[in-house]
Amino acid sequence: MTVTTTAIAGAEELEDLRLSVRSLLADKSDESRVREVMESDLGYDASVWRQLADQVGVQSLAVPEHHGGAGFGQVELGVALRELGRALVPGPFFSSVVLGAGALLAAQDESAMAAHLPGIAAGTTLATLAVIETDGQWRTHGFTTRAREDAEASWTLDGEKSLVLDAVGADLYVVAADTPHGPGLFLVESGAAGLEVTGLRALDPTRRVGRLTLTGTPAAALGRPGNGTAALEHLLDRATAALAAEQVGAARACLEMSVAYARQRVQFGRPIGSFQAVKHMCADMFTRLEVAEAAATEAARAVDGLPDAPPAGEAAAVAHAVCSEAFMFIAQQTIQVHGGIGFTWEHPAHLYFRRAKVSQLMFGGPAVYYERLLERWGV
Amino acid sequence: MTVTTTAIAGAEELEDLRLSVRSLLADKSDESRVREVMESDLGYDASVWRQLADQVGVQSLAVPEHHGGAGFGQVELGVALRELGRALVPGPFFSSVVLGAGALLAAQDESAMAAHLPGIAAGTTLATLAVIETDGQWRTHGFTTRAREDAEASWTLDGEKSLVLDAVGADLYVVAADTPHGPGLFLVESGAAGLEVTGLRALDPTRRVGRLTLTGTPAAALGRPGNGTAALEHLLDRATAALAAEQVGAARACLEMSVAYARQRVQFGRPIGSFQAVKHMCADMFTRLEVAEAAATEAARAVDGLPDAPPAGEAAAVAHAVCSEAFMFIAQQTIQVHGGIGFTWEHPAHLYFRRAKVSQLMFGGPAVYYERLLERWGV
Amino acid sequence: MTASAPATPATPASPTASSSSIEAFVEEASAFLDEHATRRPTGTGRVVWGEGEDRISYFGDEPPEVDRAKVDAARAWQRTRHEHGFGWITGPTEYGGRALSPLHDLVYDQLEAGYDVPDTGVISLIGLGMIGPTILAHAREEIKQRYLPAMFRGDAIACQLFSEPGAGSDLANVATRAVRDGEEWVLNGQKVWTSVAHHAELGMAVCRSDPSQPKHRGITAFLVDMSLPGVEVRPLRQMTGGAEFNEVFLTDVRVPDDHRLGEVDDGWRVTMTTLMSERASVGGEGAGPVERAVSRSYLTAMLEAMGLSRDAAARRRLAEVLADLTATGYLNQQSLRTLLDGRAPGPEASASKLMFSHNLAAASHLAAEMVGPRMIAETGDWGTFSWNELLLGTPALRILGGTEEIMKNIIGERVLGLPKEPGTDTKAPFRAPTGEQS
Amino acid sequence: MTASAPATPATPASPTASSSSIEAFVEEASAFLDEHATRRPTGTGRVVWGEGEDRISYFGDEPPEVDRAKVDAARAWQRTRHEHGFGWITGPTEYGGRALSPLHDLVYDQLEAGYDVPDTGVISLIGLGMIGPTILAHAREEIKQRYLPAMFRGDAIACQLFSEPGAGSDLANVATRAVRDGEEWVLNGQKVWTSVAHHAELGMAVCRSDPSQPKHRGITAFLVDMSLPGVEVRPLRQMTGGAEFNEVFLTDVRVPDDHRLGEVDDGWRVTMTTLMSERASVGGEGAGPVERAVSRSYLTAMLEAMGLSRDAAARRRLAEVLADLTATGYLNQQSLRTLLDGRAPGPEASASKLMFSHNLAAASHLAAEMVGPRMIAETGDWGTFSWNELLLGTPALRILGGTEEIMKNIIGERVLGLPKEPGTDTKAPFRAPTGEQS
Repeated sequence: MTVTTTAIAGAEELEDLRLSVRSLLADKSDESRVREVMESDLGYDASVWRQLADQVGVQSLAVPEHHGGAGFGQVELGVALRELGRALVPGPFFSSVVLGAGALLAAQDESAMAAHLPGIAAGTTLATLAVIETDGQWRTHGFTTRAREDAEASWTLDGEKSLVLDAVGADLYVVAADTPHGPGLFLVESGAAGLEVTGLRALDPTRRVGRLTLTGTPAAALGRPGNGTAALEHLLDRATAALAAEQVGAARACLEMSVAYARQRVQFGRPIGSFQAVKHMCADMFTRLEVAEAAATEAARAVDGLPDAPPAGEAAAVAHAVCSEAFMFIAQQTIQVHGGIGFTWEHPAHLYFRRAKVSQLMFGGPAVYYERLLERWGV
Repeated sequence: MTVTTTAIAGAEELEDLRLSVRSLLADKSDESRVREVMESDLGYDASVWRQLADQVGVQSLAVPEHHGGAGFGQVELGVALRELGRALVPGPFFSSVVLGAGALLAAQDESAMAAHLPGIAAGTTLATLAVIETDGQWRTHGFTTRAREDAEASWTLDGEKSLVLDAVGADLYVVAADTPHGPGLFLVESGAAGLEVTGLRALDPTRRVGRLTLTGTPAAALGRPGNGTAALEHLLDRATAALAAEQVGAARACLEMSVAYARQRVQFGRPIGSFQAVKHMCADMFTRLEVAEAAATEAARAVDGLPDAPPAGEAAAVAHAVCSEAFMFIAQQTIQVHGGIGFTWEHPAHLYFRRAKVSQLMFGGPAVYYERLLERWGV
Repeated sequence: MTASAPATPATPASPTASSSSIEAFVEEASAFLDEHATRRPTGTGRVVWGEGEDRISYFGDEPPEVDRAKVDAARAWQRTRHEHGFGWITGPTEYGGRALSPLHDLVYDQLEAGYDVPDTGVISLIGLGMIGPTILAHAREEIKQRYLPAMFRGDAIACQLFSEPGAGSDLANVATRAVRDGEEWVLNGQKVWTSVAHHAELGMAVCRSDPSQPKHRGITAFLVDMSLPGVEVRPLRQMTGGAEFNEVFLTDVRVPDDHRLGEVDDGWRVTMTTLMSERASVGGEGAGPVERAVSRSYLTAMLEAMGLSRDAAARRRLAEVLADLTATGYLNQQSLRTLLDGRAPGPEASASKLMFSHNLAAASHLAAEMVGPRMIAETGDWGTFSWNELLLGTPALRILGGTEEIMKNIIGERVLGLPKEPGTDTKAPFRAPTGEQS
Repeated sequence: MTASAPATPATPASPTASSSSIEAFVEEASAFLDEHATRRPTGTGRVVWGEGEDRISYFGDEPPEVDRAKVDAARAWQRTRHEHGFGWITGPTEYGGRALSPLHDLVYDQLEAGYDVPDTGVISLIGLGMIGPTILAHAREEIKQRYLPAMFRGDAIACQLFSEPGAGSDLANVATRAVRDGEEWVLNGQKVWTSVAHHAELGMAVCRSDPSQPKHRGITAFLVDMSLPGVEVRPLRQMTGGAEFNEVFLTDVRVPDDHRLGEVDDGWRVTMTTLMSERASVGGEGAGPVERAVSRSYLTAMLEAMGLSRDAAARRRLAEVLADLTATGYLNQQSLRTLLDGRAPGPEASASKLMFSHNLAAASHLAAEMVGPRMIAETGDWGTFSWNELLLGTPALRILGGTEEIMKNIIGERVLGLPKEPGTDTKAPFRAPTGEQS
C-alpha cells in the first residue's frame, strides 16, 4: 500500500493495509524467525523493522503529516497492530510508535514533536515511556523520581524507573517525574549523563523490559511541567486502545490455531473438534473474541473522534478491560484445546499466554483497569 | 430411630436417623404435598411437624438433655437438615430449631433455656430470631431497635425488624436491640403489647418471612444486656453450619434430579447425558457438591468441637461461602440440564433455585460472608 | 460526565446505498411519526433512584386484562402504520407492502425508536418477522392474499407451533401427526412453548406426515386457523409465576390442503427458513423495563442507593458487569452499522445472543448481592425485591429460542467449521417417540 | 487467631482397625524416623514475607545437576527405608516387603510427613505406586524377583511409556509396534510425556501387537530395560522453560518375551490396572514450594505486603480463593480419614483433582493481579516475578495425567452413571495412525 495523505482510510484501504502488513510478516517474521530473534541480543529483527517502516510505513501511520507521518489515526494503527499482535512480532512498535510518539502528542509540545516525531515515524528514532517505579505500580502522579530546575532553567532527574518497555536500545526516554509544579514529563536522550539502562528477565520474550537509573541526569521538559497527569491520562486512552487492537489480533491467532487443530487432531476415531467439550470451548472463545473485537474497534473510533463513536475515555477503558480478559481467557483455552502439545516450549501457545498476561498487567492490571473504567464514567 | 442419650452418634446411628427422616418425608411430604402446603394459610404441614417431633425427634436433636433434648450436636442435626433441605420441607425448622434454640444457647441464659428449650425441643414452642432491620443489612451491632429498662428493671422494645423467618405464627421472638450497655438479645412473646407481626411476600414460598413492629413492647433480657454481639457471632457459626447442611441436602437433590433426567431424556436419538455438554455440566455440579459437602461436614464437626476439627469460626465461614455458591450454581445448572421443562412452574427446579438464592442472601450475602471469612482468620 | 445509558442512534448513520431515496423516505416517515406519535424525551436513560415503575421483568407476567390491553394497543398501532404505508415496508405491493429495501425497514425502525409508540413485538417478532416471510416463500397465492394483508394490518397475529415435549433442542423430532384425508389433513398432537398463541389467529404447525422416512424428512408444515375445532390453547406457567407461553393441543384438527406450506414431506426445509430469521432477531436491545434496569445508569444509581459507592469489592463487580454490557452494546451497534451500510451481517449475532443472557444473569446476581437480604421478600423498598422477576427470568434466556448448548454447536459448526458429532439418528426411519419421554 | 496453614494431622486419627498392631507399628516407625531423620518444626506453615526460598514452581525446572542430586538423595532415603523395613510396607515378604495392610502404609506416610526427609516422588509416584503393583499382578515369577526388590530398594526407577503423539486422551490409540521374533519382541515407535524417563532404569511400554484387532485389543505391555540398545530419551521442554518430561524413541528395541506383562494382546487390561492407581495418587497435598505459596499464610502475607489489606476488592477475591482452597483441604482430610478408618474412598478423589488445578490456577492469577506490573519482569523483589513459574505451570495441570475433559467424562460416566457417547472406533480394526496426525 502506498500511504496516502487522506486522514481517514476507507474500508478498502484498511484491507490493503492489513494485507500488506500480513504478507510482509508472513514472509519475514514467521514463527521460527520470531523465536530466533527473541533470543538474540537485539531482541528483534532490525530488517523487519526497517521494511515495515519503508515498505508499509507502519511506524508513521498515526503521526501527523506535518511531523513526517501519514496523518492517519488509531483506526489505521489498530489494523497494523492487530497483525503485529497476531504474529507476536518482537520489536519496539508498542514502545516507540504507541507510547513514545503518543506521549509526545499527548504533551502537545510542538518543538519536541517537531524534533522527534519525524524520526519515530521513519523508524530511525526509538522512543519509549518510563512511568512505573520500584513499587511496580502504574500511576499518573506521586512519582518518587524528582525533576529539579537549575538557575539556567535546565532540568535534571533523579530516581529509578522500572518495567520500561524496550528500555535497552531506545534513543529517547519520556520520563514521568514530580516537579515543584506537579507531575511532569521529561525527555532524556540515550547516553545522557547519569543514565543507566539495564535489561530485566521478562515473562514475554517477545516484549523486552528494562530499568532506568537516573542520577542528576539532564532532561528536557516535555510540555509544561505540571501537565504530567493530564498528558498521561490522555496517553493512556490511546495506548490502551492500541493495546486492545494488538490483543484481539493475537487472540484471533489463538482461536484460529485452536480451531485448525481441533479439526485435524483425531482422538477416539473423531476429530476432537466434533466433541462438544472442545467445540463449545471454541465457541466460548469465539464469543469473547467477538465482543473484544467490537470493543477494540470502538475504542479506536472513539480515540479518532468519529461522530457516532462513544467518548474516548469510556471506549478505551472498556476495551482495555474486555480485551485483556478475553485474550487471557483465549490464550489459556488455546493450551487446553491443544492438550499436551500445547504445553510444550516448541508450540507457540505459551508465547501467546505470556503476551496475554503481560498485556493484562502492563498498565496496572485488573484492579486498576476496572476501577479506571468507573472513574471514566464519573462513578 | 429411637433417640439415644449418648452425645455423639455413630455412623450407623447417623444412617438410621437419615433413613428415618427420609422415609417419613417421602411418605408425608412429597413434592405435591409441599406445593399444597406452601400455598396454604399456615404455610406448612402441622402434622408433618408433629410427626418429625414425635417419631424422630428432629426438633430436639441438638437441644441439651437437661433441657428436654436429645443432647446431640451439629453433626446429627446436619443429617436431619440435609433431608429437610432435600425435600424442601416448609416449616419453622430453621427458624425455631436452629435460630431460636441456637440464640437461647448462644446467650447462655440458664433460666431462659429452662423455660423455652423444652418446648422448642418438643416442637410445641415455635421460636424465631429478629435481627435485620429496615435497611435490610445483616449486622451484629448498631441496631436502631432500642431496649429501655424502667425502674423495675423490666425492658420494653421500640423498633422494626424485617425479614424475620416464620414471623407469623411464632410463639417466641429473640429480638436484637441496642441498650445503653451495648447490643443485647431480648425475648418477646407473641401477643405482647405493641407487637405487630406482618407476613411479607417471599421469594421462596417454602420459607416464609415477616416483619415485626415493636412499640413499647415488653421484653425479657436474654443473657446480659450488652452480650448481643458475642451471642450473635456465636450463633452465626451454628446457624451457617446448619444452613450449609440444608444447602448440600437440597443441592444433592438437584444433582440427582439432573442426572436422572439426563439419562432418560432423549434428543437427537441419544440420552442427553451422553452429550459432553450435559455430561460435563453434571460433572461440574458433582465437583462443586463434593467440596460443599466436605465443607458442611467439617463445619458441623468443628461446631461440635471434635478433636481433629478446624476452629468453628473458620469452618462455619468456609462452609457458608462454599455451600452458598455451590447450591446457587447447582440450582441454576439444574434448570439448564432440564431445558424448557426445567423452566416451568410445575417442575421443582425453580423451588430449589429460589431456596438457593434465599439461602445465599439471608445472612447478608456474598459481600458479607467472604469478608466474614477473612475476619474469622484475623485477616 | 453525566450518567446516561449507552446511546442508541436515533437517526440512521450515513446510509450510503441509494441515499437520495432514503432521504425522502426519512422525511416521509418522520412526518408520519410526528403526526401520530410523541417524540421520546432525550436522556430518558437517566435513572433517579426510587422514581418510575418498579418492575424488572423479562417476561410479561402481567394480569390478563393488562396483557390484553397491550395487545389491543399493538394491533391499533400496527393498523395505523399499515394505513400510512409503514406496515410492511419490504413487502410486495400486491399484499399491501411498500416494496422497499431492508435498509428502508431498518431506517424506519431506527426512526420509530425515537418515539413513544406501543410495543408491537407480539405481532412482529414471530408473525411478521418469521411467519410472514415463510408464507410469502412457501404458501399458495390465495393463501398469501388471504392472510398476509391481515397480518400486516394487525388483524391476524401468528404463532409458531414447533416445539413439543419430545422435540426441544431436537426440533426435527416432532411427533404431531398429519394424516391426509382427501383435500384435508387431520392433525393430532401437542405443541409446547408457544408464545403469543393465546392471542393468535394463526399458527404455523410442523407435523410428521410420514414416520417411515428419516426424521428430517417426512415432515410437513401447515398454516392453522387457531379458531378451528380441536385447537386448544392452555397457558403454561413458567418459573417466574406468570404464563408467557402456552401448550397447544391439536385434536383431530382438520386443515385444508391449500393451507400447506411447501411440499408434502418437505416441511423441515420450510421450518429452517422460518428459524433463520429468528436467530437474528433475538438478542436485540429495546427500551423495556429490563433494558432500563440492566444499564449503567440504573446500576450505578443502585450502587449509591445501597451505600456501596466506596466499596471496592462492589465497584469491581459492577465494573465487570458494565464492561461486558457496554462492549456487547458496541457489538450490536456495529452490527447495525454494517446493516445500515448495506453489508451482510456477520456471525456476531450468535455471540451477541450468548452475551445477552450472560449479561442479564450477571446483572441480576450482582443486583441481588447489592440488595442483600431484602431480596428474599417484598419489604416495599423500591428497586430491591423487584429484581426477583429478572433473576427468575434469566435461566429461560439460556434455553428458549435454542439452548446455549445448541447455540454453541451452531457457532462451532457453522461459524468455525468444526465437524458435527457423528449422527446416530439422521438416517434411520423416524419412529414417533413413545410415552416414556417427558 | 494466628495465621497458620490448615493443619495436616501429623499423627493418624483414631485408627480403629487392628489398632493394637498399628500401635506397635507406629512406635517402631517413630523410632526409625527419630533415628534417621529430623522432625519438622511445627508451625512451618507461617510465612514471613521476604524470607525463605523465592521459587513457586510446580515443575522441577532446575539445572540438571540439582535435579540429579535430588534423585540421588531420594534413592538413598528409599534404601534407608528399605533396610529398616519401611521400603515396601504392603509388599509380599518374598520380594522384600513387610506384608502389612494399606492402613499401615498410610500411617507411615502420615508419620513421615512430620519429618524432614528427601522427596521420593521420583521413585514412588510412578515406579512403586503404579508399576510395582502391575509387575506384581502381571509379570512372571523370575521378573518379579529380579526387579521388585531393586525398585523398592531405590536402585531401579521405573517410568511409564504410555502416551504417544497420536495417543493422548485416547490412550488406546497407541501405534508403537511390538513384533514377535522368536523369544523376543521388537519394539518400534515414539513415546511422549514420560516423566522420570531420564532417570529411569525401567520402563513399562504399551505397544500395538496386532493392528488387525479393534484398538482396545491387540495391545501388549512390556517391561523395558531402559539401557537396551535402541532406547533413546530426549528431554521435552515444556512451556515453563524447563524439561520435566521426555520423549522416548524406541528403535528396534529387542525385549525378551519373559518381560511381557500379562498375556499377548491383553495389554489394555494391564494398562488399566496401572492407571487406576494413578487417578487416586494425583492431586494430593505436599509441603513443596507450591503448597507453601498457595496457602492462607502466604497469600494473606502477600495481601499485606502489596498494601492491599484494606482493599475490599482484593480481599473479596482472596476470600474466594481461600474458601475453595480450605474446603478442598477439608475434602482431602476427609478422604484420608475415610482411609484411616479402613473404609474405601469415594469418588471425591476426582473432584479433588479438578479442584486442585482450579485452585492453583485461581491462586496464580490472583497473585499476578496483586503483584501487578512487577509480574512482567524480574525486578528482584521477593514474591513477585517468582509467581510466573506457577502461572506458567498451571495450564499443564488441566492436561497431564488425563485432561479435565477426560476427568469429567469419567465422573459423568463412572460416578454419575451417565451414558457414554456412542462409540465410533471401538469395534473397527485398529489402523496405525498415519503421519498427518500431530
